[in-house]
Amino acid sequence: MVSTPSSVGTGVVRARRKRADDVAGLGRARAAAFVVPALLMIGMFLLFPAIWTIYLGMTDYRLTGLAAAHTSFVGLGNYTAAVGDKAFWNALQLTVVFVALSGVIGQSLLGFSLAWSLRRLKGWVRTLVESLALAAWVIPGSVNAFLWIALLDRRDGTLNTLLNTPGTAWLISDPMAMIVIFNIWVGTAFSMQLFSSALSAVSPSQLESARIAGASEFRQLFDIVLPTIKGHILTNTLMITLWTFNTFTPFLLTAGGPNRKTEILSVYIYKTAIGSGQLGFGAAISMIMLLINLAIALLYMRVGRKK
Amino acid sequence: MSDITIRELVKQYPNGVRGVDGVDVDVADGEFFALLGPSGCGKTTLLRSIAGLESVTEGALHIGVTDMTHVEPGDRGVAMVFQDYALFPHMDVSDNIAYPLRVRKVPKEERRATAARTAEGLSLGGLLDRRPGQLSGGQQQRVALARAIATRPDVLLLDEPLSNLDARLRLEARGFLKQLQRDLGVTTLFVTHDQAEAMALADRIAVMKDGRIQQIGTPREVFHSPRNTFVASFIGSHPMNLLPGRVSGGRVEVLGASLPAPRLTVDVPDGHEVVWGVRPEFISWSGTATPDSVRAEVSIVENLGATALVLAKAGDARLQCVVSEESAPQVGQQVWFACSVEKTLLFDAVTTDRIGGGE
Amino acid sequence: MTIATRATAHRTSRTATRFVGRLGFVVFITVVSVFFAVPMIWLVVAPFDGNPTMSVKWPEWTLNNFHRILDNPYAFGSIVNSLMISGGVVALTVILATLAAYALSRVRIPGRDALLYGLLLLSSIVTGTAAMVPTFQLINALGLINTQLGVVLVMSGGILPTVVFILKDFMDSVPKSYEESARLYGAGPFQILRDVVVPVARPGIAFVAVWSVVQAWSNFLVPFILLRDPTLQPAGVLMYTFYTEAGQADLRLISAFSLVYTLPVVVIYFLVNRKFGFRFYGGIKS
Amino acid sequence: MVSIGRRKLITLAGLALVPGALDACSSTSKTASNTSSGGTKNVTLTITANAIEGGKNAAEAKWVADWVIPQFQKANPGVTVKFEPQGVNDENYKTKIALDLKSGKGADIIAIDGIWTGEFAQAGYIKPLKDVAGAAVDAWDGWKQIPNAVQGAVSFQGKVYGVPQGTDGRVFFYNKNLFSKAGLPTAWQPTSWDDVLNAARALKKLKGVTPIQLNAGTAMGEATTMQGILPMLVGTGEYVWADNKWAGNTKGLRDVMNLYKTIYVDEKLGDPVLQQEANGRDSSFQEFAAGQIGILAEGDYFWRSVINPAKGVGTAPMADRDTVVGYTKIPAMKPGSGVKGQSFVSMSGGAGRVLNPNTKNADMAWKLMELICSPEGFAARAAGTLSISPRDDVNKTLLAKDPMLTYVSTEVLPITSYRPGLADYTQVSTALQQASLDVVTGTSVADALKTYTGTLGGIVGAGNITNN
Repeated sequence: MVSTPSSVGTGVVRARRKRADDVAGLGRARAAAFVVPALLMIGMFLLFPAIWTIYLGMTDYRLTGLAAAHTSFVGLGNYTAAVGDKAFWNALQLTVVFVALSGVIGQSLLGFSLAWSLRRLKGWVRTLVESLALAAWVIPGSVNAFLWIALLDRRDGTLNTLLNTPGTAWLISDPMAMIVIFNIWVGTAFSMQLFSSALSAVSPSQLESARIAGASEFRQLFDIVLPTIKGHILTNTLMITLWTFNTFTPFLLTAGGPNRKTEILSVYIYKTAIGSGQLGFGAAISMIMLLINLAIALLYMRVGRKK
Repeated sequence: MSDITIRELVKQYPNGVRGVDGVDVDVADGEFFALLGPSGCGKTTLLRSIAGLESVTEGALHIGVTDMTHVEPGDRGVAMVFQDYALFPHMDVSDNIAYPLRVRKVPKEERRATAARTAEGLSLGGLLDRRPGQLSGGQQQRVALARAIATRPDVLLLDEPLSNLDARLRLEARGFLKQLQRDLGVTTLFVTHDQAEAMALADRIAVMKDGRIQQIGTPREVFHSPRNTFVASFIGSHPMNLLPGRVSGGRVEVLGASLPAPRLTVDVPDGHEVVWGVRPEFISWSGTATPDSVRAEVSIVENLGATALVLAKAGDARLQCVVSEESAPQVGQQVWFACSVEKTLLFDAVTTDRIGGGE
Repeated sequence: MTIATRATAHRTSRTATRFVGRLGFVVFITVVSVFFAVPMIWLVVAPFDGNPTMSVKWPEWTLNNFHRILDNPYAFGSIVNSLMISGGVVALTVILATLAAYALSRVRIPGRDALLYGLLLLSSIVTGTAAMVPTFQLINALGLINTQLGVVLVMSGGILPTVVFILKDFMDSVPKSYEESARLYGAGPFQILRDVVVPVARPGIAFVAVWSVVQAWSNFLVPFILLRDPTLQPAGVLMYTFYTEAGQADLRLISAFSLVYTLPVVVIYFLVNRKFGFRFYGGIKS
Repeated sequence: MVSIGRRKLITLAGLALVPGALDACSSTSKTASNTSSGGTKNVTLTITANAIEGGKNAAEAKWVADWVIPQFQKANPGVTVKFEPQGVNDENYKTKIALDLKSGKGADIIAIDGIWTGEFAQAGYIKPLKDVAGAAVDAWDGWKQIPNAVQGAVSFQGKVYGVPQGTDGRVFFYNKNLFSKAGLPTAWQPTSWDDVLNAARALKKLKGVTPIQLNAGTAMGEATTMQGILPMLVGTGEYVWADNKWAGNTKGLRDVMNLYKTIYVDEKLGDPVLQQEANGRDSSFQEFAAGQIGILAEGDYFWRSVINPAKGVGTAPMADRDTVVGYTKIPAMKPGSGVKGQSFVSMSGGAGRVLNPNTKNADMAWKLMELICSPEGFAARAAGTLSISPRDDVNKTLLAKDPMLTYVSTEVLPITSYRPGLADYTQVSTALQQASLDVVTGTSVADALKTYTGTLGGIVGAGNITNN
């Protein structure tokens, strides 16, 4: 019997080594010194207001009026009020659709498709396409809103001219579709960037061997590329979900309308907090939004780890 | 003196796994020393512990007379070439080689001169302005070496130095490395999973498994006198034939035959379970029965150029032997294998330690 | 079918597939380019139109709109303010986040990932409208109302978790052997960071830097509530003042200022991209 | 990549939920009005308004900088006056000054919309003028020139919190060209809703013309309430807030909603889509200016600002405004059916200026206020853009130049109504807008009002609603 010099059961040791405790010899003390300034900053200007906001969420605090002077603690009253508010459920439902369509599906897919189709391209075409996508990403939201209002204008918007559909009020007839497309337009560049650096790390030899084995482009994609960049996909989905949940720019396009058809949570919060000055209630909704984000994040990570 | 003394070294991870589990090694000044073992055996961890990149849980490490166990890596007088070379992608070759000098605040002019001189010595003269990404694998390796030796370290550590090169280049680099080590006379430890590389390069080899040293010896010792079945099977370009048998009246019953036993170093009673081993290179065959031979049927013949590897079946067991290509048997042929008793080894079936044979 | 004809047929279908694929690719790229480009036409055309409307049309060419922007007492200063605020935010976040992300990437701190993601989630509260009052009160208590420093601090606090999060991801993929190598030659942590980690992670740092600029550049609420002197307000706030009494947009000013407001951040992006790139080096091993 | 223990995250979220007792940090202001009454050494006063040079309300900003500040500093050596311009939308401006006042800061003189008076007073952000600046307030001779109704715009519970800066009134504007094309009289005074509807029906025959624009829906925000729902409601004889109760499912509100239904759903006399556009109000201005809308309910600001043909003033300038655009009082539902038995009605808003209770120089601030509100002040202000001032004496001389503003000040203001200055109003207003939107988009009046009363109950409490 020939015993082979394989290493059964030693993989554990190797896997652990990747997490070498401290490669740069920072040491805990110095590592702490590196982290503390950022944490102080975050603690002071993020954590502190955040916790305060969470507290406000349990009061009936308002910007003006009697409740501004005599704020009282209402416990979970705002939360139960939100749960009983049709507008809240409407906003939540819209947000889920908006995030799923424009972020998770739209931006990720288009971003990946771009990264994938441009990966072997050099020269002006790539520069052009990337620059356009990135320009949309860096242009400030308030400007973007004007660009899209001009594009979708009912009277003589560019889209109506291009499609020869005079008088179509896109933002009234298909408001959700429009803000979804708008958000894809704005945000795709992030996914594109992330995926194109991820793709550059996929080993060409693996793809070669798959191609020689006769795998179609789609097979290569699913068998080799996607598993390799799984981590990037998870990062991308997490970030995009969070950002899309919080994006406020659609408000500049539709102001939540018509008839609340685009009143996503961030808009709903804005309307309650600034529009009607109900800061306590607004804070509670923000907190609910945070918890939803948390749940989604946990779900993603569970799915991501399973694959 | 830059000899290395390692005593009772343990590296335990927070999860309780011991990467290095009680290792004693002595490396002489100027010696070319290999740490050999399958992946995950702890050889790289040991090397990194010597470099100071891993903190040691127990035990002691001395370089020369200095206790280096808890000394910062930068203060050990140790240089290392990483498996991936770890050349800084944003620096050109010259800056890469001179980086250790820059850390030591050597003036720029001197740095450049040293880098140029070292590069020249490693035939990298024309490449000083290139970035690592623009170099071939062999060139990258030499740059990494140049950077490691630019500071004249006391100890040079190489982690799988040849593994990223293609087969032809690897042979070339082997010779080059050996020559360089000899010229510099620097105490050198290198890690490899390739026994041929270890055999070819090292003055002595430490074979490791599961964080422990199995055997330390010259290439000849580990080849001819492996301490246990693990070393026996790990060393050699073709794995040793290891077959179960039992001792009986000064002979070994194996493969249904009774073969002469080598000289036993331990007294064992008759009927003791053993593993009988012989290297494929030491087996000969004949088409007719001979004394002390084993009958088998040839199943595969692999042409290796000058030699051929014959795989044969004897009952349920399989045997390998390497014979001259011209005299190889045919597939399906009945053959009788025989070998000189001096070349056979006996291992205890339970402890796997060698109990007979060897030099 | 003979082997020869089958091979030919095969080849023909392969060529056909390739042609269709090629065509599909060209169509895809064209459609996507048009999709991204069309909305931007307004930004290029309307500012030069004597009477811009909410539509793209051949303009009555004029630079009058820009003259009016020049006449605006705050327009130029607001761009400078935007640059200062964004610059402050970028400097603060990138330096702090680089240090923190590096340490977090290299040293295991218990609960590190939960901490990071928890902060990331919290940042979504604070960058929203709900935390406006606490933020204002905090800056007020610190005596930083009407200072750009206050704005920079609040914005930085809000985006730091995200920047740390992204940077840590970048740092995680920087081969650790670089640092070990430098460490063996005696380089200290700061030296390693400066000589090795930062240069290698530079595309990642460039990415978060541009991201931070974009965030700071377009923020309205924070500078608006924290600053009172209009000469301190950034362009993001000024952009909202080109309205008449009833909130009607003055498109002559808005179109021209949109361009003026957008150009610097686009230029910054292109400069950074050109100088540092947005990617990793196609490393030796990554 | 991130790998987070699920448990850890939950722990973290749990931690975040712990009610932080961090509220202590709210900086209570040192309301010490150490009035340096007579001594005018190195006093700095600040004025803020939602106006900015080169942007929103530029004329006001310019007036403060070029007239108010130099005048006052000349008259009071040693005093420095500063202007903090804003120039954003009203919600944001309100938020900002509320935050300022809450933290005990803010400018000494603050311009506010009269509608905010109640909620600011309730929050303790502002105090009655007399409490801030003392006897000098009563002694001011300007009060005589300001009608009580106008003073009411910046009053709360019978106390005056600020000095009114101006007022306005709502009328029907109509396009005389379209009227003659449709065979309608160009001198038009409807006396009932039916008159208006009949005119609209006649206009409907013209191609490419929307007969009437009565603001509806949430997209137009307060413009819907102010130009649409409330002027109609007062025409039914009801107020939105009366006897400490809010109008719920009342007869008047049903009538108003039915009017919307007639206009937008049953007879298609208006453009329901425009009501939903995010910038629908701007579009309505553009369309009116382009001769595509026959009748438009708007405030006088539409005349003096939007379609003003003077260079650089209007965003939808009409060169032939004075000849083409007619204006007429809004009729009650039927003659005599309006509030107080009126046959014609209107709604007015009013801007004002308040003194910051935290001011360190109350006396001097009041002095500055007197200057701002002097006839000379309003005259100078009107040099930029003419509008109705709160002072009768000023209006008499200045408005003579503008027949429309004269009409509003003499014919409309006497019959006008004001909104209740309560914190809840904003939300009630939004609920009303929603009801009108529901009707315009096809919901039945009964259902729309059912939703409305439900929402209203959530805002003000079911016990504070009138239903009949």
